[in-house]
Amino acid sequence: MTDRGLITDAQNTWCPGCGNFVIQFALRDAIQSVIDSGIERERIVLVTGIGCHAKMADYLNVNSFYSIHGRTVPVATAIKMARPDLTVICCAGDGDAYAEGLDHLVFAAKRNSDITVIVHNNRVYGLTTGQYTPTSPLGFRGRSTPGGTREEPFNPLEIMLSSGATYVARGCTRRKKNLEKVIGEGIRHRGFAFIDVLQVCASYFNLSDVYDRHVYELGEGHREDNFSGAFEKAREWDYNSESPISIGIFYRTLRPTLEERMEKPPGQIMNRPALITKILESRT
Amino acid sequence: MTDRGLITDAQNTWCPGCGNFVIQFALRDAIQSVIDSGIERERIVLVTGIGCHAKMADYLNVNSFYSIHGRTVPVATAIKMARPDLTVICCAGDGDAYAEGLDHLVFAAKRNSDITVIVHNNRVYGLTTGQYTPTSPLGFRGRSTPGGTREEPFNPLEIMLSSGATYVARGCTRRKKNLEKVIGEGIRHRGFAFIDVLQVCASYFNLSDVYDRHVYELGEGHREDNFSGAFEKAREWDYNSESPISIGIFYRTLRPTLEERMEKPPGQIMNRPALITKILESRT
Amino acid sequence: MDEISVLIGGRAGDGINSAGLIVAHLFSQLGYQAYMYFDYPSLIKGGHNFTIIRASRQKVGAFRAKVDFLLALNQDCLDLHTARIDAKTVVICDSSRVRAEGICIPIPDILKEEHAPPVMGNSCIIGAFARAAGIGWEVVEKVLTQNIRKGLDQNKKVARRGFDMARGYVTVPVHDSPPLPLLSGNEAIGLGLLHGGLEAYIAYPMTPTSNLLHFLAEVGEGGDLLVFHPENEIAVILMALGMGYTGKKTAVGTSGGGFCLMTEGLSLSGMNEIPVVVVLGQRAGPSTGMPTYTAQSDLHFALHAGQGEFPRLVVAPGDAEQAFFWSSLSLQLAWKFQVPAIILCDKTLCEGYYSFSDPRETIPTIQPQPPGIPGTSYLRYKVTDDGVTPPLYPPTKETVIKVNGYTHDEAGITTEKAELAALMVEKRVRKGMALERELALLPTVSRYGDPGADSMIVCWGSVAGVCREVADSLGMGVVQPVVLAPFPKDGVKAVLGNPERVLVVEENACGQMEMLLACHGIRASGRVHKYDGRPFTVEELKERIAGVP
Amino acid sequence: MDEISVLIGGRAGDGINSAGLIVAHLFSQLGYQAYMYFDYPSLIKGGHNFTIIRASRQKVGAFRAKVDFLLALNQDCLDLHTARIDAKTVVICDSSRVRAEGICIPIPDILKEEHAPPVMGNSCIIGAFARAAGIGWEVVEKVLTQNIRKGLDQNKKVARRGFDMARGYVTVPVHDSPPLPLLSGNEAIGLGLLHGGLEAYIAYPMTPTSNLLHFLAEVGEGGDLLVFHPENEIAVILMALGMGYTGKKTAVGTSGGGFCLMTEGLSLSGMNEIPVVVVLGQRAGPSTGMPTYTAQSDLHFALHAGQGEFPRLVVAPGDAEQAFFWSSLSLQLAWKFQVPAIILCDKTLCEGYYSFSDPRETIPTIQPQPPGIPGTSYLRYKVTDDGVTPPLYPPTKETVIKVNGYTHDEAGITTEKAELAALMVEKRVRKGMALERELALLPTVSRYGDPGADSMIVCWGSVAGVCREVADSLGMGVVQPVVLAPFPKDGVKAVLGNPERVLVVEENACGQMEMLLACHGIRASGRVHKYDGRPFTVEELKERIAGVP
Ligand SMILES: Cc1ncc(C[n+]2csc(CCOP(=O)(O)OP(=O)(O)O)c2C)c(N)n1
Ligand SMILES: Cc1ncc(C[n+]2csc(CCOP(=O)(O)OP(=O)(O)O)c2C)c(N)n1
Ligand code: SF4
Ligand code: SF4
Ligand SMILES: [Mg+2]
Ligand SMILES: [Mg+2]
Repeated sequence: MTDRGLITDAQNTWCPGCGNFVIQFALRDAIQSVIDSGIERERIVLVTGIGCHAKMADYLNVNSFYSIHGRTVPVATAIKMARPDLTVICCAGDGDAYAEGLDHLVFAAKRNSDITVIVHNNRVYGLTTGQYTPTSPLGFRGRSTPGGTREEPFNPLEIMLSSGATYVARGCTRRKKNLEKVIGEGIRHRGFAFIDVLQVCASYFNLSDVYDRHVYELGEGHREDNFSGAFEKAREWDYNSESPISIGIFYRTLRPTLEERMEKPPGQIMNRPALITKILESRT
Repeated sequence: MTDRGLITDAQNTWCPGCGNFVIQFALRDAIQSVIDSGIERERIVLVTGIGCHAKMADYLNVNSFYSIHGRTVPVATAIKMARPDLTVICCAGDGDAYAEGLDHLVFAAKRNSDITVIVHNNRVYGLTTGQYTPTSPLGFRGRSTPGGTREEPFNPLEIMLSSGATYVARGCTRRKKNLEKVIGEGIRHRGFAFIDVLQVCASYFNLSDVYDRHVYELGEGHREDNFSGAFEKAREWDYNSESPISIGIFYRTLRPTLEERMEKPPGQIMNRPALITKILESRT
Repeated sequence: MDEISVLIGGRAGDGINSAGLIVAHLFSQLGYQAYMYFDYPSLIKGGHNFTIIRASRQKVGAFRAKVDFLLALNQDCLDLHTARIDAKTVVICDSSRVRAEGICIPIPDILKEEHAPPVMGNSCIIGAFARAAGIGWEVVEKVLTQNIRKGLDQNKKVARRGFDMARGYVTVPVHDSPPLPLLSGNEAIGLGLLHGGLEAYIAYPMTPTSNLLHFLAEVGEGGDLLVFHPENEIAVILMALGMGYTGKKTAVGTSGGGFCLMTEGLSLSGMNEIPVVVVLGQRAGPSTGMPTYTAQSDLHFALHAGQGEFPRLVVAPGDAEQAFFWSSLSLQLAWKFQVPAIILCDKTLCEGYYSFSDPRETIPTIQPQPPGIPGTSYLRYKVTDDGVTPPLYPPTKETVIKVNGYTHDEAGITTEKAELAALMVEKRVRKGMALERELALLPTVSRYGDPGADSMIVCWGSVAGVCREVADSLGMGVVQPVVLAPFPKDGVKAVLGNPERVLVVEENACGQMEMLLACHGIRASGRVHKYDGRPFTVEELKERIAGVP
Repeated sequence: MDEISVLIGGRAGDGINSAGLIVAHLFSQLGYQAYMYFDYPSLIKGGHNFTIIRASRQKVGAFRAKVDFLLALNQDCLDLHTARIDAKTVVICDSSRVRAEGICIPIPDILKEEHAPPVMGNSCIIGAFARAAGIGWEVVEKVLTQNIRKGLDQNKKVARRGFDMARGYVTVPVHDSPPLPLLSGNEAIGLGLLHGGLEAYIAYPMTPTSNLLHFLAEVGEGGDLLVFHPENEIAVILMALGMGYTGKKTAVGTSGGGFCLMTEGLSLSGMNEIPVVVVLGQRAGPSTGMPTYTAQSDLHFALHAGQGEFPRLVVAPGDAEQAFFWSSLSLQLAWKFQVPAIILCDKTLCEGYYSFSDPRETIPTIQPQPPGIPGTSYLRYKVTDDGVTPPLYPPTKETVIKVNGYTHDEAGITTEKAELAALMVEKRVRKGMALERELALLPTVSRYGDPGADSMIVCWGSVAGVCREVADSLGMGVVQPVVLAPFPKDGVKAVLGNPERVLVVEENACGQMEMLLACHGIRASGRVHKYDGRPFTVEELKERIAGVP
């Protein structure tokens, strides 16, 4: 931990204009505010997948686990389970979390593991030079689909709501302030927090204009604790057609976290030699 | 293809009282009616995972691909993609399709691959002697969770609806007639058909009483083409608490299938030697 | 009568495994060492299950072709095992279901009279067996009391009825050695891991290691062991690495198919230097194969799984004591050198039961790596002489700890620089060498039989038990490398000497140990392979060895 | 001037790869054989990318330490490559960004005047290079016309401006050999697969085989090739087996991490006997490693991946012709023997470009397996003499076709019977032997250099190119086993003879080929390893070989 603050001196290799910069600063500021609220910096752990998004592990000067493609969530779940006193944040990609490793995301939501997953959803595989992902629109011409994809995107918010996520939000790299808020709230949320971030990929899928045109913030009227309302709101935009795109916190509720449920009643600890001896006796 | 009909002479090793028998006969009858409607038996392909459910591959006298644990769906999708003239049916387990291989299920729904997936949802790992699955209730004491699970089940219907499935149904092995209907309709459905079958496991999780008490058929009033209604209906029971459990077809709609979209315009075929020569020339 | 073999068989669901264990405990009480083989198909109810219990004054880890007692709960059991019966074999059976000569007990009638459920038929036949073998009722009573949780009194009653209906054929001599515990290989591994300091166990069920999960889950209910069964094996290994990142000593367990799914995580462990112990239970493959039958066909897969090159520890214990010993050491060594370790076992070992002589006093404590120095200049991958970096785990005050599966610099930041990449390759290579040096101090190669014999058997894993016995009777020697990576080449060569014949005995078709030996310049002159999922019997191996030119 | 080397470098996004290809095509037009190495880090924009194009009258598959021309689009390119410059090197650069002696062109000014976008700076510097190398304008024009899709006229204009501003330093002699096509290793593999009858290609993107996916996806748009990119590599291999079940000849492509996820499917292929070809592009590991840099460190993983034992074909081509040849044969052989095949390549081969001499006339057609006889008595796993069952695919009239990853009987129904299990193991073993017999008729081992030399190099994969060249200059011989499994032991021994020295040259740290040779009784006397992700240069390998005692 150099005292240089939250940004390391690793050379940044994102493309000029990449939305990842915005996520980086929003996340840094969110982490800073978590630190300011009294959580020591060494209690923060960042887990990343593989892809452009994942370079965050090199760039943020906090504990980090630079994992493999698609596998942020099981690592993060385990870290939290092993050490509930840590604050665990994942930076995942859309290829990473929605294609390669989707199942883990569903299970983290189901279990209400108290981690925060930020999906850098640029709707394309950046680092492998522009193939379609599960949130690319129908007909997207990427390098693996030169004639256009033959499938509609899915809506990650719907899937997360259906899976039991207790915090479901969307941000956009064209709206840094809102982004910082949804990330900060996500980190503070007790339970599984999911944040889909519509991230501009300057090189392979620059949707700046589309987002500028359609993105709007969920208003005061939106009730975060209403599942059906959240679900309906999530369905307003299908990641395919042009329509209004709301950002903000769609849903927030509380239920026991995995770590709370796993907690052992105190006083159970038995020393190992005695335990082994006891078991051997029981087998005699 | 012996002329012994649709049941092979392989020795059946399911436990007495197992719900798999009911699925077997319902599926056999559904297949028979498909055959009666003019589809040759050799056009039917059964793909199974690994688990008690999967023994169906040995027991039904049709083409079969006995796959590995969790991997019915990609095999089935590919078979259908390669030969759209085949009718492809998966028998999967709940451990199989909801834990080990959940992602494939979501993607088949997203793509609207024209296959039928029957999940033998006994809410337990049968063949590995009784561990919890993603649909076991909170607190289930299986052999890997002697103190009870620490997580709520998820609702596969919700997830499938959110993923884009165009046919979403539930059956129960305590209601064979209805089961045969939802399976038959599923097979006939053009697009991805998902059927969650509440299957009694006589040895590790016998919920016959619970199902007998709570299961009821969706009535005439239920509109299959209404997504919101279907979703709400799916949420009536959370696979955890005791409440009414509806069976039948929750949702049915049509959208282009993957195979339709992948179809090549005719006349594109080029012979290989000429193709290779052309490419070599273009690289000179 | 120095040894005795008992077979008990019936349908799945009849509790054959527990019945076998009770018989084994009877022998334990009489001062014998026991070994139990459990044979079952992959189904839940019906089919045919059987166990063979062999008791001897010597340590035993194999069974014979013939049995002295055959306890048949159904006709199948008699029909399927006629080859195991000879003139001396006493058959004890349920007269309502089996037609045989011997002790025929009307089990259903007895159960009915005692208002006992069908599963207690076991106890009845065991009672009859005890009497036939001249085992005193008080021994039966004691063993039942210790091993039966539900319905003890009723069980005792039906056992007594069986006991009373039989007559004595032989009298198994009683010895005054204290009874030893009976452990399955899985339990021995679990206890060894606990001894090594296990703090978390993550697994997705898969035969033959599911019972290790079940065992540790029970342990975890009562103590400070974290046990978790997640969605699949990919999650399993990644969770283990997450645990390891926080310093929790973690193991996972699986079989071949699940191990496939872990290989990417294994390679990550090699690169990010977070240790993990993988219990890999072999079974008959390829693919799903025969899930409940044994094989030794994943040796090279275990040695080479995962892309790229990184040091790893692979051990293949052959019995319960070795399983305990090397499970403890695997965990300790993996943690000391920050490498993945694989405990390569098989169905025979995992699900077999062994009389267990507590090896704890013989297990060396591996001096753990000293921790790193906290602070802003901590480097998670500091390059050191022996390649091992003093570790720290989050949260550590003022310290940022970065682990990374990309090629990285000392701080854990991604790099693509040629020199740095080479430096880090060499760091990992040196770590492997340090591990090798540490292993040189440990009993990595076991030997049995005549050390100076002309004819030597090389074997590995659970087959050691039968090889030991056969070698003794044929005047051969046995060399069993227990550590397979880093391969103790010098140790094997030293123990092997320069015999006329080197026979490699393996339960596979392709000769995987033979190939490993060849890599290290050790040539076999003959080989015995078996690949039908069933372990060698003593007689079979003897005959097969005799047939090798 | 028999050969010439050109380096062109700039930032990622500057189109360095395409620029290099244009230079290579210039040489092709002049009657040279070209080889191009492309070096880039794992990022999209910025950083430093460069290619080295080497042209020669001889077939060439390696580059030298020094270059004759250095085309620098930025200062980095000069600073990072000073070691490649010597007195004879001509530097050509963008004078606005680089301070150097040589030909300095004010590229931005020219682009501005021609209203051309920045990426056309390439064409400008290529024009200047052409002039400096004495390459006629008509050649430049022709190559630009053939290779540039967008903005050809503008490109020509800026190239001409560069051409006009430079002066001639040398004149590359023109030869009258007809120009050869330039293919990347990936393209050669793709075309070879198509030649072998490829009907479907499934892949999830992963360097260094992503471009094979992209290439075949383009091919698939225009023709009857099914190309699909699913959710992950597990789906990839299972989809391939689904395709194979219907008879579609299918291949998949990946690198180490993705291959890990395919290993369970690979083992299934071994058991259910549905063939699949896996293109496995090695890169620097372990784990994510250095994704865009090369390695030869997955040999044993490829040989042993997947639980259980089953025959497999593993080939490691060393250049574009071998890639084409063996990709075609891999597909044909995999289908004939119903086994999985692995084409083991590496980043150097996959993403390098080679002048390509169409090998089609030399590729034998493998006689396919005759189909089974349809009908109710068809057995998908009929046991035959050579272990291969005549296949059928659904839908086949009146025929039920059952494939199964469990141990199965001839009909494909699960079995746990000991005899049947052994029979099926033997069936698969015999299949492997039949494959071996077929391979004995094929050129499984390549040799170069002096066949009777005292000193022999053994190498594999892309390293063959540099070894060949170095051996020629040192009077050594080279043995390159192209087939690695079943290992052509006799072929290697025959070609190797009995030299004084056997040097194994590999781009890894642990000597994987050396270990494989040792398994087959072939001992190396020395070794040269490189493991920093960069291929050997000719000079480096020469020097390293000289240094081996
Ligand atoms: C198992 C595996 N498969 C494939 C890859 C190659 N790969 C690296 S990054 C990437 C895609 C990244 O896309 P995404 O997750 O959307 O991240 P982005 O680059 O867009 O931020 C892929 C396929 C890999 N590293 N590991
Ligand atoms: C990769 C892998 N992991 C684990 C197993 C072991 N296994 C076989 S069946 C099974 C569970 C089956 O449960 P489910 O899918 O619910 O099927 P059921 O037996 O209940 O029908 C498991 C875990 C396996 N065969 N492969
Ligand atoms: S490729 Fe796209 S996501 Fe990746 S760094 Fe460039 S702009 Fe960002
Ligand atoms: S264990 Fe359960 S699911 Fe399996 S066969 Fe028996 S009753 Fe059926
Ligand atoms: Mg992305
Ligand atoms: Mg189940």
